[in-house]
Amino acid sequence: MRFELTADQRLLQTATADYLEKSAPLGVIRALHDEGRTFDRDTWRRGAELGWTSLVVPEETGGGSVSGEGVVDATVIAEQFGRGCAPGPLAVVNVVAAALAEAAGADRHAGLLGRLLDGSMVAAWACCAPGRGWDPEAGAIEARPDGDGYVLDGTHDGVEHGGDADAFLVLAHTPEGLSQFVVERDADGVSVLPLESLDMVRGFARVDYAGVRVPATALVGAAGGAAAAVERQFQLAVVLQCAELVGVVERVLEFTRQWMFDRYSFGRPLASYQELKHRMADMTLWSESGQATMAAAARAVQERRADAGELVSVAKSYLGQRATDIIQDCVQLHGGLGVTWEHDIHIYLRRATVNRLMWGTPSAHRRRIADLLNV
Amino acid sequence: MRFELTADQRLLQTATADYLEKSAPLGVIRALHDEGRTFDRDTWRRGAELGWTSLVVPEETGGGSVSGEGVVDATVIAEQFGRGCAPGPLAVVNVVAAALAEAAGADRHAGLLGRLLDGSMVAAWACCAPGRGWDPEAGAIEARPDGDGYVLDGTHDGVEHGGDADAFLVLAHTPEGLSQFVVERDADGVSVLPLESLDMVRGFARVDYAGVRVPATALVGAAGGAAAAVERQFQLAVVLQCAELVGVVERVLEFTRQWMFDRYSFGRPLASYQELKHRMADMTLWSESGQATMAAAARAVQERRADAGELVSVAKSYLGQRATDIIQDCVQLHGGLGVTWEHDIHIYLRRATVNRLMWGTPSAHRRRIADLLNV
Amino acid sequence: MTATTTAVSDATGMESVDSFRLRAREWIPANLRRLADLPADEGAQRNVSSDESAWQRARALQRTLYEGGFAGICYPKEYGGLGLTSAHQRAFNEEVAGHEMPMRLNVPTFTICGPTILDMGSEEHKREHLAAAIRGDEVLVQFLSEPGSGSDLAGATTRAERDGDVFVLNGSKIWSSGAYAADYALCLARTDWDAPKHRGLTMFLMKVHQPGVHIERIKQVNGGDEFCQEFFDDVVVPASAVVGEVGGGWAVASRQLFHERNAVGGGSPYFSGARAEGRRGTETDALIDLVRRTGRADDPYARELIAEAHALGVIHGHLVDRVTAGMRTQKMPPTAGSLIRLFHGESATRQAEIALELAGPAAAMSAPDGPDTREVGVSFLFRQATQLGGGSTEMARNIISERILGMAREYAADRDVPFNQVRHGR
Amino acid sequence: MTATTTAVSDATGMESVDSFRLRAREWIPANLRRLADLPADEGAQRNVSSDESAWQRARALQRTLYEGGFAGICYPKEYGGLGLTSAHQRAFNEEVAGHEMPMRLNVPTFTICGPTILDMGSEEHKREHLAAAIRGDEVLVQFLSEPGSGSDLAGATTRAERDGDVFVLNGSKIWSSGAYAADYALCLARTDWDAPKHRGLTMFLMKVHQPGVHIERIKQVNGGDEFCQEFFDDVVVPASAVVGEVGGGWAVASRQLFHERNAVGGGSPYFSGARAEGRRGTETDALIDLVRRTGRADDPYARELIAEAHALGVIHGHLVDRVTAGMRTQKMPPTAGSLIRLFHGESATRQAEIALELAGPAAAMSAPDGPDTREVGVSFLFRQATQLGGGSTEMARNIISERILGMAREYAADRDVPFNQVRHGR
Repeated sequence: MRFELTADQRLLQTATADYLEKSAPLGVIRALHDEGRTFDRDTWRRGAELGWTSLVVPEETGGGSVSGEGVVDATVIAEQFGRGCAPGPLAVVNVVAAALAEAAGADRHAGLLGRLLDGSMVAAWACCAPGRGWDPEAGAIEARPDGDGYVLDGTHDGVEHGGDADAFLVLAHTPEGLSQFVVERDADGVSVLPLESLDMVRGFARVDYAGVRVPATALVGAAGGAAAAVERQFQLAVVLQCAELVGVVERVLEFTRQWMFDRYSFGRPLASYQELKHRMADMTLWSESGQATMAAAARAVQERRADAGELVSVAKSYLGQRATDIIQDCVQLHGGLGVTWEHDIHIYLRRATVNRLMWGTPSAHRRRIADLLNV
Repeated sequence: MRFELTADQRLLQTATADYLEKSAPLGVIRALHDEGRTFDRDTWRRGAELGWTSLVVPEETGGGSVSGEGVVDATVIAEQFGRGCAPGPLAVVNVVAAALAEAAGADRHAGLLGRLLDGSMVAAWACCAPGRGWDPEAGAIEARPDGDGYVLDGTHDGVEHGGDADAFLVLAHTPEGLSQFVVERDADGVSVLPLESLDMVRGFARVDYAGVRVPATALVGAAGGAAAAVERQFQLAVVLQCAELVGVVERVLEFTRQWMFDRYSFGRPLASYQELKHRMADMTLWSESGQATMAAAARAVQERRADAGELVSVAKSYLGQRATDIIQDCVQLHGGLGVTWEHDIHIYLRRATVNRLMWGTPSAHRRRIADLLNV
Repeated sequence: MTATTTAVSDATGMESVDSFRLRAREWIPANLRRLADLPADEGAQRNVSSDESAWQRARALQRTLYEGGFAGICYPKEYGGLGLTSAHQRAFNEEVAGHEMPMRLNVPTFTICGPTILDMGSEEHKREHLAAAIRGDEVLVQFLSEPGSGSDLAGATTRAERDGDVFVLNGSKIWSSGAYAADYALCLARTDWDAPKHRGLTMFLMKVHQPGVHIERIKQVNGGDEFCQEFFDDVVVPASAVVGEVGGGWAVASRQLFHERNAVGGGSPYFSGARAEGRRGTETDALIDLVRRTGRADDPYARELIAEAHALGVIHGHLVDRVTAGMRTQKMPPTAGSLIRLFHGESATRQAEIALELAGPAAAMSAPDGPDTREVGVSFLFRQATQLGGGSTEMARNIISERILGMAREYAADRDVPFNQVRHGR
Repeated sequence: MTATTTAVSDATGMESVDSFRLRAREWIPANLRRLADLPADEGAQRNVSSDESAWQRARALQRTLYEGGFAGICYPKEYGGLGLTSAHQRAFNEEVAGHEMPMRLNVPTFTICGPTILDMGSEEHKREHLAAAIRGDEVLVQFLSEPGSGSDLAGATTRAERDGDVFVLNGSKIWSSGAYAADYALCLARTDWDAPKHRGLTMFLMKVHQPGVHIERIKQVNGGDEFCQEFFDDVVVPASAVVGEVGGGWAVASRQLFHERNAVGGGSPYFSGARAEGRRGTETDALIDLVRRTGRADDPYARELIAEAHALGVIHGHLVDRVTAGMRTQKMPPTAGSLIRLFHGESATRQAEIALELAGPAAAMSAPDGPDTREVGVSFLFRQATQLGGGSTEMARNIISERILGMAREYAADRDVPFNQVRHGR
């Protein structure tokens, strides 16, 4: 539960929760999965009308938060996505939209930005080297200047919702340094291979660039000047992921607690067994601590504070581990049912596991913290 | 509890237990600590008569096991040492005695060996670089050939019972490679600094060698040929340490279990609380597993099997961690009393903690396992 | 075809372990295929395959073993076995490593149902069903758990009503592994609703496929669908199917649980085939492959994780040896199998966690053209199964604290209460 | 000497936080020594020192704060405090970081005993004792635990018998921190042995040093000897010392426990001085120093451990903020302080483990001529104190599951039973 939301934020929260419950209950998610689909475009478009895509984009470029604190607003949405294991490219569209809106010369990309904001298009952020986690230096492909443009060669892996993207924000090295380009899905030389995902509906893809020619106007911001923006985008992706984990855990603990009251063993409800009670106490503590650290990280990212990078990694290193710890123990409390396909808990466990692994594992974030502390 | 001891081994076990109970109960250990002493020479000498020093030394060089399996016999003693947190240089004297007895040209050191076996002298193994754990390459000091002997320069740290030793088995590099020398405590250039120990009575020392001249006859085995002997000595030290940990844990679990039956809270014995019962179940499992893996390691060392190094590290990586886990949780079960000086449990915790840290931490042993697995 | 090496027997007429081992060493390569030579998709070795043909293959393999004189090694001769010792079985298990075996018949047929029938069944049950199982003609299954009762197996509400020479069963059972492919089941049902719960139960050795039995397969998170749920609608079972006494079903179930703990923990003498514990198994090699693939083989943290996972496997083997010896010499009570069961659950869970950690992002996805790295993630999703199947680790901790350490029994609201007055949840 | 900056007040007459902060910022450096400037052996800042002079120093510092107008910030004006809010206290705590403060007066005097007297004491208790404490004239202590009862505080067997205008106390209390240096104690005693245990208790605010009170100090594993055990032999206490009602002592003790949970967890508004949680504290720096000394600063495993320890400290601060906000807005129950208490115990334990792991062999010994690396080992030996002092983590888990999650209360064999019929162990 979030304690200090404004009235507008509560409205956003309720509207999102209601809409997700109606448009994408777990049955719909199972159906999408069975059909090999990741999300429904119409549902997404109407979500965009609720504000899903525009919160972290300034008003002057077509966005708008509900509270003046767009990052915090976005975490409110992400938490609801977590509660429902909702389908849809929430994190990546927000990250790319923020990147386009905040870059110098943003009007070059006003068209794409507008269509991201209204939900009619989807973009993904392609930034990881094959088989590797988050590491922007290693993840940047090669962009070779050629005439008045660039030629891109290389491969990105683990591109979140890459299979659905109409365009990519592509991390690349130009001679000037770390840079980002907008590359259309349909550009010559781009090939996209959807991967089989552990999540029910959150897709990942491999994107290959074989001599992809882009004009200089495809640059997002200045050539070679992307490092700070990339760090900012990463922080945003991680904090949204953490908010989603908070929602996942909250929901799983809710129904597990209820189960413990309803289920009897040896003539007593599970909720009367001290050892199980203590485990629930621990899990409640971890959940509350996770909420606390996610909220602190969101505020730091919102305020672009110097310690935002550290706090985001603190939150992810904790939540990435604790979320799966909690859900696995809730599986255990459900007994054999907990490992069946029919029971919903695995849908939450999938989402939490994927979130643990992507955008930096807990271990990777601990290493980032050590770096930031100058150990 | 050990299941498959021979009648002779059971006799050795009982004799040692009885003698330790009489000669070195915890009150005596507290008194030794208050006086700044590590052990009593007379007690040790009589212990030697029970076989404490001679089990891993072949009969032809003055030793003798009780079962034909000297290493296993020695772990029976070490376990009893653990049960009583007993004083005395058990591991190091056995290691040095074995090293002297097994080296080529052993009769060069027959005098020292004899006095180790009869308990009238004590020797320590000096082999670790200051501030570092087990790493024979880094731990070997320099031995420079000089005339018909060598000159030793350097420092060893963490020398177990170094403050009590009449002689040292010193690990050194000669131009031929890894070598070992016997160096008298009183030799010119040797200085010994006793360190303040975390254990009540197990002392450690720093040994400095400033141009210490030794004859070639001080060599144990051939110059440059010590690597295999050093590995064997290490295995022996670790397996004795593991056996001691097994004894420590067994004893602590015994009195903690009794405490849980005797102590009432809210009108019920602690032993009736499910959460505490389950913790005792876990600790019992860890203790049993520790006993199992120690016994397997002891047998492998006894039989000089190729996997002895791996099994010793498996045992230490497990017991080093689990022993302190168990005792700390037993401290918790004792409540406030558990952190008082008056309660005996800290004496066991000290021994277990020191054993966790010395002769390779659990982490260091995991790295050894990975090396042995050729990861 | 029997082995040509001559059996060497001791004074009691029992063949020595060494002789038996040598005969096995000769017979195995001539009669069993090497696992390395199996087609990759056959999967007969892996218990997850629910293919009907895999069951047929297992029966055929069992028949081969029987004909070769290597089936039912620890079962008495009078019931179709060889009447040898666990040392013989161990020797065989060592020799057969790397060869195709009917692994899926170990649990529950040979390690749980068989020994229970041996302990508690009638002479007729033993002669008929044990021999058939050893020949590969019969597969057994447990109808023990119920949808509403979880760990509380004695809380069964499946109803068996006497009607002359027969009983009529109604109710439902769940978590019966491989029921669809089995022939006979040990089924626990309530015959007396006025007695306290443990005293109103009866065990039946019933035919699985018969009128009134409907079987549904349960899909699991890892894609497996070995587990089944059965629905009984006026199923007729003869009185001769009662195992032990009417009203004495809990005594039979307790033996089942005892054998199950041993089986799950790896301490059963009736388990035939190579064991993974205690040796550098495929698990460690798989982890090493994984870090090489992800380029982390030099990372000290990754190396420590591999060593930890490996050590747990090695220690598992040591613990099995210790507990087996402890029970054999009666220095440990028969409930000590719970120690092995608990270690197994805890270590398998930790190993799944370590594999996930080592795989990193690769565990979240697989490319159609690459290795199935997502498999590590799927194993992680399914990991609690190792703490649930064969009795939960919670029950193991209860048993260890209460039966081994002698601590107070947990309060049971249904103790000594007529069963029809006990409260139930969902 | 008061600050020269003028106080700026709001409409209600309360000074604004910013104004208060600015005054503090000016006053602190002029009146309090910087910790960095203290002689190393003074140790007044560290609560482990049991030197009588450390207590005298704390009283003197409290007097300085009082004279400067920065004492009892959240205590009501009528009892000698400033009547300000927790936001003021927080601002002061931030400003005073790095300066010498009477830290040992926080627990229990200001964060536990004071608030309990405020909640439950008579007007006379409040006027007399709170004001004296805020002036630095009085140190308070808790006489709550007993040798035989552990976490079961309501199981007290110290006896108080009415004799006209006085009560006569016999029995023993334990774990009273700093009792030897304290002036008054909140002492829980049994006045009715026929009532069930919670209903027969009475709380007394008694003089510590008086005839019949014998105090022994308890040496702890880390060398500290702050904790005491008291023995009462016909100690005479006036009836006016009763806090709350005769027979209503458990209500008073419950408030004490509530305040204690907040204090231990770091959520008390009465805590004055810099908090370690939520900032890169000296703990993280100490770990970094440690790995540099042992040459492991580049080891990824060591680096992860440091990050983990650091993260726990940071998250502790976040949790305190969240729970404080939750309780303030009544979205969390008052028992939510148990969450903070539990986090503190668990994280401090883990941090002690990490420090040991990072120190390695260095934690087992210290050279007389080097840094005291053995100190890390000693902290490890003492680490469970963080899971015991101020209510065990087991009790915190009971409270969280029962009071926050609404799960069934643990069975208590002594509930509703006349206390003289309850079974006791040792």
